[in-house]
Amino acid sequence: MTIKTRSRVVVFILSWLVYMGLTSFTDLQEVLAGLVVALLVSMLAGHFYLSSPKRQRIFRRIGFGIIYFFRFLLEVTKANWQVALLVVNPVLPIKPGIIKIKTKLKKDSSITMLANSITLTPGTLTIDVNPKEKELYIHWINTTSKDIEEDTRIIGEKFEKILMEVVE
Amino acid sequence: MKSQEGMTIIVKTVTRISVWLIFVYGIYIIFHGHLTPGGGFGGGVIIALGFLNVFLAYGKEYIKKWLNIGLLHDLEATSAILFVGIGIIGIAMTGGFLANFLSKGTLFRLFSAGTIPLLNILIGAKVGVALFLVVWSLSLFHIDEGGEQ
Amino acid sequence: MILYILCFILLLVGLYGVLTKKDLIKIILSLSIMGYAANLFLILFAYKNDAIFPILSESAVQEAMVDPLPQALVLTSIVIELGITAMLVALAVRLYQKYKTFDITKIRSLSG
Amino acid sequence: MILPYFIIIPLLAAFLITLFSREKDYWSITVSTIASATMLVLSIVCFITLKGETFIYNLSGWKIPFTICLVRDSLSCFMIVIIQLISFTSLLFSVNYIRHISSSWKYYSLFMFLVAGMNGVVSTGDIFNLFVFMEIALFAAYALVSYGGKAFEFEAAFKYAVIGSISSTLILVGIGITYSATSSLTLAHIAQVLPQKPDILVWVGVLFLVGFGIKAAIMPFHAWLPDAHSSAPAPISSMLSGVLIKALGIYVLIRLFFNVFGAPPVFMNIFMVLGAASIIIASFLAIGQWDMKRLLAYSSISQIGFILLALGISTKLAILGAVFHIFNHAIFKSLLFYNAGSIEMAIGTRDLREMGNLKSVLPVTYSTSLIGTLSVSGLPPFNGFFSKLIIIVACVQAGYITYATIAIIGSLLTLAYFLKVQRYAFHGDKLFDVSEKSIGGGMKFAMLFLALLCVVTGVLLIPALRQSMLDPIVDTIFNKTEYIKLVLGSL
Repeated sequence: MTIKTRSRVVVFILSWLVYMGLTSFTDLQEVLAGLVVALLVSMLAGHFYLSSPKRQRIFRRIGFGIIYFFRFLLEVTKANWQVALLVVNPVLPIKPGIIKIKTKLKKDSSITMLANSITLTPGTLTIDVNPKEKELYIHWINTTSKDIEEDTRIIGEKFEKILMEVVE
Repeated sequence: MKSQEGMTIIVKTVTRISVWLIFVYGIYIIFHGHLTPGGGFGGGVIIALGFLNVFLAYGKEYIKKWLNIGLLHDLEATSAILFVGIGIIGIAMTGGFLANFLSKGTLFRLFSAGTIPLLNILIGAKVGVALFLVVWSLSLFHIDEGGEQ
Repeated sequence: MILYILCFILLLVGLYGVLTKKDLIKIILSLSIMGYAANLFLILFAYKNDAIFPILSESAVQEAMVDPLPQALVLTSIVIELGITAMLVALAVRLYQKYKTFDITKIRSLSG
Repeated sequence: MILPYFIIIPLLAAFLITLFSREKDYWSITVSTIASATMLVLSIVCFITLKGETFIYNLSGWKIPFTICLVRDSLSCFMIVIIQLISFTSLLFSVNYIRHISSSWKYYSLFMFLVAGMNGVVSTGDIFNLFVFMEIALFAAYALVSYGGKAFEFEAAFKYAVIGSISSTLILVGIGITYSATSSLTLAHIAQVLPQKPDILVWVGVLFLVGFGIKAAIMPFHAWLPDAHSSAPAPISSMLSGVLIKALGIYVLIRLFFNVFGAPPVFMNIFMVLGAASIIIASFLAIGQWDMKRLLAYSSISQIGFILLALGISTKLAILGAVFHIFNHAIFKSLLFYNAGSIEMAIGTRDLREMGNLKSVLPVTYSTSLIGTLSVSGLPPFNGFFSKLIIIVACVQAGYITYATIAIIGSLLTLAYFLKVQRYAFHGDKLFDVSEKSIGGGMKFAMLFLALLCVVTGVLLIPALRQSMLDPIVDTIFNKTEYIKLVLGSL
């Protein structure tokens, strides 16, 4: 089974579930229509859902995914607090600037997740990605250092370690 | 910075993972046009936006590999002809253009309301393809070409 | 009443834009604003206080509904405006190809 | 039963053309010609079998307040005959003409949309459906005006599209106000309710007058017409000038202001003033033109002025003149645009100063154009004479001596600027090395056919023919309240 076929099967199941969720699981007509819809969608747009070969130890990865979710919530709360302090501070001690960090992640999806997590965290915003050099350009509201290694440690590493376990 | 066609890897990955959802939702809106708000046009627009999402994220060359543009043109015309065809069958069966000649079914079920769901599907195909083709044709213009004066 | 007046002002804003702007794209945008004002008019005519949306559903009680016909008309007119806007944009692109400008004061091979 | 086919056939033809056409244009020419010929035959059958009655056709088999109805009465059948006649000849003319621009199927598809839109406008009995069909026709018209692909064509099409969209928006607002006042979109229902509400009638009337006045290119709203009609390819110019401004402008004005609003006197006075202004100003503007098609375009505005003036007088005789002039103008203006197109194709210019002595090299074009010229300027044996005579006589009968004078002056000015065309284009001492072989048989046939019609359609005024052909139309317009009874009575 090639990646494309596997990807189509996954999309088929997912779209059927979503269609059923939008309508109802009990109606036979809807079930049949859902199968048609899922077939259509998986033939049309299912070919690029997955991009890498089969992975091992699926339960371990789901577990790490849950851990990642809570870690992410924690980081968002912390960053929210820091930005709130900056906002209410009458002096407004901010130092906005664009920095570059390096990442060790290899896959498209993990880099995307890292970039989006950084964007969702208040105070930082991913601007661009250079996938060849594994670099992320980030706008930071309070640039404390200009060193790439230091920035990578502060912003990237807290997500990167767990993401490594989840996706790679 | 423009090393490759399309947008950055972030947009590409998100599009890759989420575009099927857009299509499912668009088709759901079309299929339930006679039961809930929406219908052929709304669902067709959503489907066209799904196509455009891939188009913007991945660029022109990818679309050429992915879709058969000539086939889409044919699909657009075919759905319009089928629409008129259903209308003419209406004349033949009951005497009015677009008259409802199928059984109406039970209310609030999927297969009900006679020809209306069929027409909705045809309109959805037509709108979804046509809107995408409009933007596609506009993107084929080269802005620096064909100067006069 | 105030809503109708505001809607009319929106129509006038669009008309002002069409008549005074010098940029093809701005003219197209102004036309869209005019179209939206007209659509808003239609929706306002159908509005009724304390009325529900005009869709039959399994659990709904029979109440006063707003008039669904103008909403259908607005959908149709939105479709038409979409087509016209696409047409205008295509024409604007072709005009840019020919004249290398969007400024209508420089696009003048016809008089009248 | 016959009426919906005038919308279905061109739509089906248009989609079949888009579906099956490839590089060559044979398929599209075949399909569109067959469709157009079928509709021409059907329309004549439809007009002859009508005998002054009114038929209602309900779409989708529902009853009137819930559905869109098509109304088949003498006026709409008459307009349908004109549209089919001109579109058929125009299609024959385009087969050769369009090939020297491009041999693409898109032209024929758009042409069919144009015909479908106009047929829809004249046959519908629902005001919003009228708006939709009008937009279909206009959309095709915008695209066809820019079909040649030159810079000025895009400019003209853009101008046309912008002004057309403004007027469409005004019409849409008018439709909204109408609906809020009458709670109906069927013209007959509106006709029952609206004349009892004079304050709303004024608002709606002004909006519709401006909106459809722009489509009809009446004098203060004419700015788009000379550009659009002169830039379009010649067969499209003849469609626009010959039929589109009548189907979308004059026909709708007649239907709304006579049958629906019941001919309120204040609007009739406005009609007369605008008509007289159009006649005079457009004639003077036309004299100054050197571009042949532009001159013809200004002439169209002036002739529309005649029709509007006659409508404003609104006696029975004047309406007869207006109806007959609609028919005549469609024929001779299309003919003159074909002549301009064939000259442009032969020697490659539209500037009168660069032409000369074409009568020896283009005999068919010359002779037909002479007939068209004499007809449009109102010289006796041709059809234009009779309609203008009726209009002027009606003016005098109704006591409007000033308007009669204006009409006579306008007629003389028409003669003046068409003699200018004849003088510069066909006489003179320039020599051109062209022959009429470059003009195809279809083009020649179209010109000769319309010239023949110019000569013979004067017979429509013979009382026996007039009673069966023109009088039912006049009655439909003149008996304003009959429309409601006929439409609602024949449910």
